[in-house]
Amino acid sequence: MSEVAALPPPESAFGRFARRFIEDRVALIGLGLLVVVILVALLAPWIAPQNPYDLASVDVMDSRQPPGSHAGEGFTMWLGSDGVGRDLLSGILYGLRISLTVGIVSGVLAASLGLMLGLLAAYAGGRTETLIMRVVDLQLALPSVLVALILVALLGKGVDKIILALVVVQWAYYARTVRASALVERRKEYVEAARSLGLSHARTMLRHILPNCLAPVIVIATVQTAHAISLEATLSFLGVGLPQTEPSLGVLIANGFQYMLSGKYWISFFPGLALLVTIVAINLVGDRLRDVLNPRLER
Amino acid sequence: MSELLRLTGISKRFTKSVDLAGRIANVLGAKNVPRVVHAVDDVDLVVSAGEVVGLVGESGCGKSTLGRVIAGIHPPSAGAVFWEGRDINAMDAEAQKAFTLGVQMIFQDPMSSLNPRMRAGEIVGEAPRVHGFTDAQGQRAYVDALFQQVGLDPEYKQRLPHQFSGGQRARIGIARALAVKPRLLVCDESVAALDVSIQAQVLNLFMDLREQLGLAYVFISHDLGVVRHIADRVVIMYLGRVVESGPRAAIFGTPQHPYTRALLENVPRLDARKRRFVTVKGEIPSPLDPPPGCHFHPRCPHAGPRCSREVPVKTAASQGHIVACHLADGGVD
Amino acid sequence: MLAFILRRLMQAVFVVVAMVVLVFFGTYVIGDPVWMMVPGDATIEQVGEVRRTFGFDQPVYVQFLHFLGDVVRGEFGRSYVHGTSAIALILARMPATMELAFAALILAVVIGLPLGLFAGLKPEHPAARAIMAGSILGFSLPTFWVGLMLIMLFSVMLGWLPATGRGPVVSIFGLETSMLSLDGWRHLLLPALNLALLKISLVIRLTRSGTREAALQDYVKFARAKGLSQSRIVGVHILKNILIPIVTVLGLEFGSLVAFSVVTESIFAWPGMGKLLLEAIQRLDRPLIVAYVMVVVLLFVTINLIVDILYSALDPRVRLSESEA
Amino acid sequence: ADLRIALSSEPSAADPHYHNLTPNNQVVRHVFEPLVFMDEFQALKPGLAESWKVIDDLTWEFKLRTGVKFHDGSPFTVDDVIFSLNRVPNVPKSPAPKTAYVRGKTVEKIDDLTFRVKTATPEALMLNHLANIEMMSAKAAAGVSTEDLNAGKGNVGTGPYQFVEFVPGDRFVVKRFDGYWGAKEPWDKVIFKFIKSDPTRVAALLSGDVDLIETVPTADAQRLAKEPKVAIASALSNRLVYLHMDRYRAETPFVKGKDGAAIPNPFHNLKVRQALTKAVNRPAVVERIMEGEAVPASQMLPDSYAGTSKKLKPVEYDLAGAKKLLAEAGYPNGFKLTIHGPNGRYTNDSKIIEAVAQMFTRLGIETAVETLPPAVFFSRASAGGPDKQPEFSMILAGWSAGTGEPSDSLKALLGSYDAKLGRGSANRGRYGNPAMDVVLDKALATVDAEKRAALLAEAAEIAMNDVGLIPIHYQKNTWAAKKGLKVTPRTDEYTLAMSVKP
Amino acid sequence: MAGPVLAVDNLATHFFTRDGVVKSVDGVSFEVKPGEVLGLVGESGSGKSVTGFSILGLIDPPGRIVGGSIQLNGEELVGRSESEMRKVRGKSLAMIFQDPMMTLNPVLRIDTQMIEAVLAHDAVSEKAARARAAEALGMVGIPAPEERLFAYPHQFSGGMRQRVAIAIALLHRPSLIIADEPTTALDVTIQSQILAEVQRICAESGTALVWITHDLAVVAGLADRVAVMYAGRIVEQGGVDDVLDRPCHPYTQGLIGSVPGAHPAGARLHAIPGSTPSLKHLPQGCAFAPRCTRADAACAVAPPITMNQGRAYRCFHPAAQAGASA
Ligand SMILES: Nc1ncnc2c1ncn2[C@@H]1O[C@H](COP(=O)(O)OP(=O)(O)OP(=O)(O)O)[C@@H](O)[C@H]1O
Ligand SMILES: Nc1ncnc2c1ncn2[C@@H]1O[C@H](COP(=O)(O)OP(=O)(O)OP(=O)(O)O)[C@@H](O)[C@H]1O
Ligand SMILES: [Mg+2]
Ligand SMILES: [Mg+2]
Repeated sequence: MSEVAALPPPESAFGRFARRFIEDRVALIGLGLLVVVILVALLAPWIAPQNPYDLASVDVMDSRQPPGSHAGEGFTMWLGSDGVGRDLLSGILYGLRISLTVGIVSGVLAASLGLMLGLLAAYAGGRTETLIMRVVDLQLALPSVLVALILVALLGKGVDKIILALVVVQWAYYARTVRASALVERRKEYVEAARSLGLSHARTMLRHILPNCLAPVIVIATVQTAHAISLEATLSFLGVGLPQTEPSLGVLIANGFQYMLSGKYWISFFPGLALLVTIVAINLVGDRLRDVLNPRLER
Repeated sequence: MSELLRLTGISKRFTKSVDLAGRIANVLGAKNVPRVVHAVDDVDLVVSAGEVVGLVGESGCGKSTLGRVIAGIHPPSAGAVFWEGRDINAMDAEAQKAFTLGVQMIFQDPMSSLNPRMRAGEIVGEAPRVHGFTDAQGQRAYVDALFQQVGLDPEYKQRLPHQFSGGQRARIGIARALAVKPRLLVCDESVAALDVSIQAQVLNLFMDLREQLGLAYVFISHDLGVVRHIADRVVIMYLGRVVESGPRAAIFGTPQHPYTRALLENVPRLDARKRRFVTVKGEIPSPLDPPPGCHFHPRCPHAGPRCSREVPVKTAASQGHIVACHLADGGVD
Repeated sequence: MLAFILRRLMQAVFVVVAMVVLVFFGTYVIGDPVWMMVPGDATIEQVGEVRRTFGFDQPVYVQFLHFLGDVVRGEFGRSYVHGTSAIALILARMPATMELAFAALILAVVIGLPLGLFAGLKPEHPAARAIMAGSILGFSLPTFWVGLMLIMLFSVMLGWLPATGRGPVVSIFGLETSMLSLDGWRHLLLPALNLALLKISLVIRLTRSGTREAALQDYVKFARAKGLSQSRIVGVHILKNILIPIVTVLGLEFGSLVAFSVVTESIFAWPGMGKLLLEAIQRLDRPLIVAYVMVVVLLFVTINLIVDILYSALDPRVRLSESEA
Repeated sequence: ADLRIALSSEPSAADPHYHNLTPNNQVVRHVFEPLVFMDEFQALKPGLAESWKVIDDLTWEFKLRTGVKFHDGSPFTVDDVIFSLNRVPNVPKSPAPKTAYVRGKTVEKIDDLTFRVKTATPEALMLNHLANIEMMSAKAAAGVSTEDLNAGKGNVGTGPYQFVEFVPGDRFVVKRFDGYWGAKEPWDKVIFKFIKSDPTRVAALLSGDVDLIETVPTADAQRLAKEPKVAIASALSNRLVYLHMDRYRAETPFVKGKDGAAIPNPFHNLKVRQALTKAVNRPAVVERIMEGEAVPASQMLPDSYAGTSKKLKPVEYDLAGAKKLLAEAGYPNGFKLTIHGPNGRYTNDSKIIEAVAQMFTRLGIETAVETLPPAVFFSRASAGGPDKQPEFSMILAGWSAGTGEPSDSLKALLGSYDAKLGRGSANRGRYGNPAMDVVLDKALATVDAEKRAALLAEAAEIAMNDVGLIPIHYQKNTWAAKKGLKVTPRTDEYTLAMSVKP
Repeated sequence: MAGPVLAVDNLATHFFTRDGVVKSVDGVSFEVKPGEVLGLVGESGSGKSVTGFSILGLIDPPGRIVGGSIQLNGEELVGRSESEMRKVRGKSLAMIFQDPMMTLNPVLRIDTQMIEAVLAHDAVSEKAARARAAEALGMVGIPAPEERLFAYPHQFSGGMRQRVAIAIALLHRPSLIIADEPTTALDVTIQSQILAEVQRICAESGTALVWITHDLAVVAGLADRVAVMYAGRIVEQGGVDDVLDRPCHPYTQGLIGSVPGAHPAGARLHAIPGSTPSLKHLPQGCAFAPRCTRADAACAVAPPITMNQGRAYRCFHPAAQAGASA
């Protein structure tokens, strides 16, 4: 039929998405930064001058050295060293790994959990929904410090534990968001079409509703990932964060906190800067995602 | 023509009950009452094989709800649905599936009725694969055939819904419904969102499919022009109730119910130039709080005291022509 | 309306009960509070004595039953450390925290709203982009870090504002506040700003997206078609619409404001209940933690109620009796 | 003039007998006074009791100072002493009562200013104990509760300052008592503010919010010393930071072979313990972690205190020697170890552990570090294991000798664990050495100061040569004040307005 | 006879989007005389609304009026500043929108929205403004207008809201109202109520009306003259009887042929093949050529306007020349 001519050339969803994404220069910079940060974190063992987690190579005699000093083992500590003699550059590179892992893994887990429960609440309705949403309320009212402290008490410190704590603290946000959008999606006619085509509840929920609830999840995921990273820093500051000897960025900052007034600015400043860059990059990407994924702003 | 679907005494109520907190508040003197919408109220309907039934009425009168009951999406609150003469609640799973697939719905909004994240080919091909109409290898050919049947290039299978025009989306919706080999299509305002020129194409497609596949339709529309064009029988609804039903010629030729007459008068027509618009007075009442007796009486020019007291019963005005009005049933006084 | 409030109360009761049980057993597993009470050089005998005094030697369920008994009697427990009524301790500290949180909210709105409006009305303007980029900083930097930076800059280096504590308080209508004196505000400003930073970013973002969305609505176009001035359209038509999500979200966020006051209060030595909670957690002062949680949950419920009422005042389409849980 | 002091921790009440903790004791000391004072070196001095004498091993006689008045104007008499000593064990719900200080003591009134104390067993620490009991007014404090005292009711002492107000979480305020028996204090009013966060406390001083801060963070001490506006005062404290090793289990959970397999507890081997203590580079810890705010430790208290051994010197850092010892002990390749410790309880605690872990790792012992919030740590370290035994294999902890002499320390930290005798109460390594117990018990029953001191020194030598624990350093207490204030530093960590002169 | 209320000449409004220029309105000319009703019909996306908004100067970036002139009562509107335009809008030139649910601000009371519209142009007291608002509500058939002023939009049904919008448009007795599909979202009975109301008011006040719709039947009943738009251009224009009974342009013919009511029941409709083109990728020459049965090589150039006995069309192969002369 002659309609063919009238149609725009086919473009995959991803292609369209990517095109719209890169239209914004600031977002591109953010994406570039994020890629650099992730690369640097991945390559840390190869580019860091020191293995900051190996207590045999960290020497307390090197502690509190200003940027550019030489370590006992000979290499230059470009960003100086922290209170126990850890090379800050190495500490930041490795810390970035942990922080990103913590942020991303807790984000993914919390998102999955929240997604499932939020979806279920919206789809099932009735008592299931009431129950899930009450637990969400409960979760949102529980101080995160307390949750983390209880979990640390039960399980001990560690990356996995902090991730668990962050998941426990954050899943409810996802559940709330997903439920809200799933409630909207559920009323759309394509869901009725699926029912009328005799497709099962599970299939309708997972194949039809779920993909359409992902956009807001992705958006809050970027914010929550950034938030998780800085929350981990706060928890470390409050003494319930990650282990001392394998510091994340948050631990490095928290440890440097006591030096802030002493003139040894670098101990907390450089990790802070790294955290800032990471979170800004994630948020720039997230902001753009929000715009790109928001159908209402798509003219 | 054999009977395909029969509805008897179908009602659909949406109830919002008073919860515990509300009941406690009532004890304390508040007045929380359950809110009930009689979206569909005691409707009888028969659809024969290959027949087109037009369902007409104004916004909120329960057309879509009735359509959903027919399509098995909503269970009715009261009444029975018979599929090929058998009560669907008394059927085994197999037969029930045959009913579910045998009635398909085509929706008003071509955009929201297509999953925006699925490709056209998938949208059409999912259900037949799940239900075993075709297997993974055969799916391609199966879907291609459907695309051609509704006048779409199979090339478009890889596209997402937003990459289609309104008319094409409507066609995908039709192909999706046809994919499970239905016998009855419920078209809920399926052409209302389309431009006239595209609407004409889709109406033509419906008529072609009817001829080729012997499909029956329940054609929901508020556009009397469209219904007059396509329907064999017409059902007029007002606030959840059927006020008049009958063969097309009877409804358009000798309308009995004052509401039907008002509707017909109010329809703008190409051949009525610079006319003075005469109107039914008043607003459409809220289905939450419908007027007593005959729902139409506050707006009816002929209303009498009986109309606000008694619910009119269905009377046969002629063969197959049924009207629910006191005028046809002993007067309004 | 009545049913609505009742529904809220019932939810609150559920949340409070669940929370109290969770917190009670949660703090039980953290550790034995006796070690945080006795001095380091206490003898075994002394430790045992204190344990007996407080009933820590009994199985946890017995302790819980005792606690429930206390609650039934209207007594929510005495702080292990302070020896006084836990609720009273918290209530005594609550005005300071509320004051901080409200000051932060005010700052968030006063700073965030105009910036967000500007960014939303002129999304392509360089200044708008700068505002948006700057707003990212608001939630990128850990609160404790920013807090100290503020102290360093404004107190130590510039000497403009005091570094710690609350200013002189005045009591009006039984509520203590330091907001009535200049010195009070001087003390309040830094901690409130610290706490508000995150919310300022949030308000900027909400306002911007709300404005962008509202500006595309037909009613704005219709208002222009009526010949209204830009200031009336923005100040009345757009603003009133975007206030709805802002009020809702800020209401919800009030909780996180109170939660994060834990950090701000310890940095600025602000005598609020966040600091009290942190100390209670650190010392495993269970009655205090439980009481805190109870008070905070009730506070949230109240705030949410207020938000809902405000919401219905702002948005006439919403009627309280109908809004679902 | 007013004096504003920032304290690093908050008292839990204004009741002097309620909670026996430094933060409480130091603020109430302005209002209430004990019979016996401890000076800045924790040496005992006449307080409200002017003089005393030992009648026999079980009886002491005290004479009260004349002309002492309570803040309400009433005179201070023996009745007040009896009232106070009786009140101590009867403070309801006290989280840390001072009961132990009065246990077994009966008071006999001779006249208004003279009384005798009888004890059940010889009490060498009579004066030290009395130095911890504040005298309250029998008239004003009769029947008042802790809450009343917090609110100011009956909060009447003999001290140089009068109670004004206590605002939990914020401040504790006292004003000068003009009827004070001793020298007049220079401050009209003293305001204690509670600022827990270290940098904030420093900032408060630098910005002029306060005049004096206690517990100067080690990181800032050197900087503040150079600051022209600020004067620093510091004294060696009675606090020891040390490592305890599991000495009661045959296999200890946090020690594993290099291959991860369970191995017998190596800490039972003296050579291992010696190797460990030799491997700790104390000067490095003091210099690099504590930034000079500590002194390497050799025993329970610095040897300036009575009862310490002058023979014990901090163990020299000797990695090669330590390696040799370890090899001799049968661990040429070392083993795996986890050190546990609190974070945020002692100055730089987690960093010290990390530094020690580095040192042990260099020795060949693969050391991991796990620091826990104090609330978690102490409960597990004291009774977290099976049948309520200590859980960990090696811990870092601190100890301050409130009595100003080492007997308590030796008894609690190194005495063989015996719940009935109250020995080894803080012995979380369950170290036990009968030889030392004998000497210590003898010392505890000896009232004669000199003889006791000799015995205590001997006990310390026995335990330290046996490496019952690994001492690391003694902390320094540092105060920083606005230039112009003269601060007398104290070894007992107390921050008193009486130590500050313009 | 007085001059036209509105004279649009060769109006062109383009949207400069990231992926190309959208020529939404491209050379549109028409006139409206006092008291006259002009029906502007066309399919979705043909540029009807943009034409209306251009007249009010309500085109937002990236859109811009790129050429032509708009004269209201002889005064040029194109090129006026925003503040000058504001004086015209709502005063002598009013507009009603399609979706009555969206045109009133949901969070403001009706009186607020009406009074502000009065005060925007007339310096009267609030009381006087309120009286005028109530009067306008009464005029559009809303019972008990004084009380209804205190209502919020959501308390009104769709038809009532559209009446309120019409009342707001009437507040200053404009010389021209542009109505952009104001009844499309309404039910049949309500639509005819509104149509009747509008008809009466225009007749009484002599207000001219541009009625934008895609429903030929509505135009048939209401309009004096009809303009048919396709792809940003007016392809045919003339008296309502002329255009509907004797369409010249094949597109007009197609439109009429697509209306089901005009056919015997059950017969196939004369649908126009294909669909409306994207305004971004318009073919050279006549935009309708790809869908036109009569198109030939000549159609590769854009047809100019042909004027013929008060009718105008853009086509090289008009159908009803004979009919026009008959
Ligand atoms: N899920 C539901 N819950 C509550 N009420 C409902 C629900 N679905 C429909 N209703 C109510 O039932 C009535 C009939 O609705 P329905 O959608 O069937 O009307 P309709 O005739 O299709 O109207 P329209 O022409 O606007 O599509 C309406 O008042 C509607 O508000
Ligand atoms: N802001 C805009 N940016 C880009 N293109 C626009 C914009 N507004 C309108 N257009 C384009 O201008 C063309 C004409 O739009 P217009 O709204 O005038 O159509 P219409 O005839 O009113 O259609 P409908 O009957 O659907 O209202 C459309 O193709 C549309 O895509
Ligand atoms: Mg419907
Ligand atoms: Mg339009």
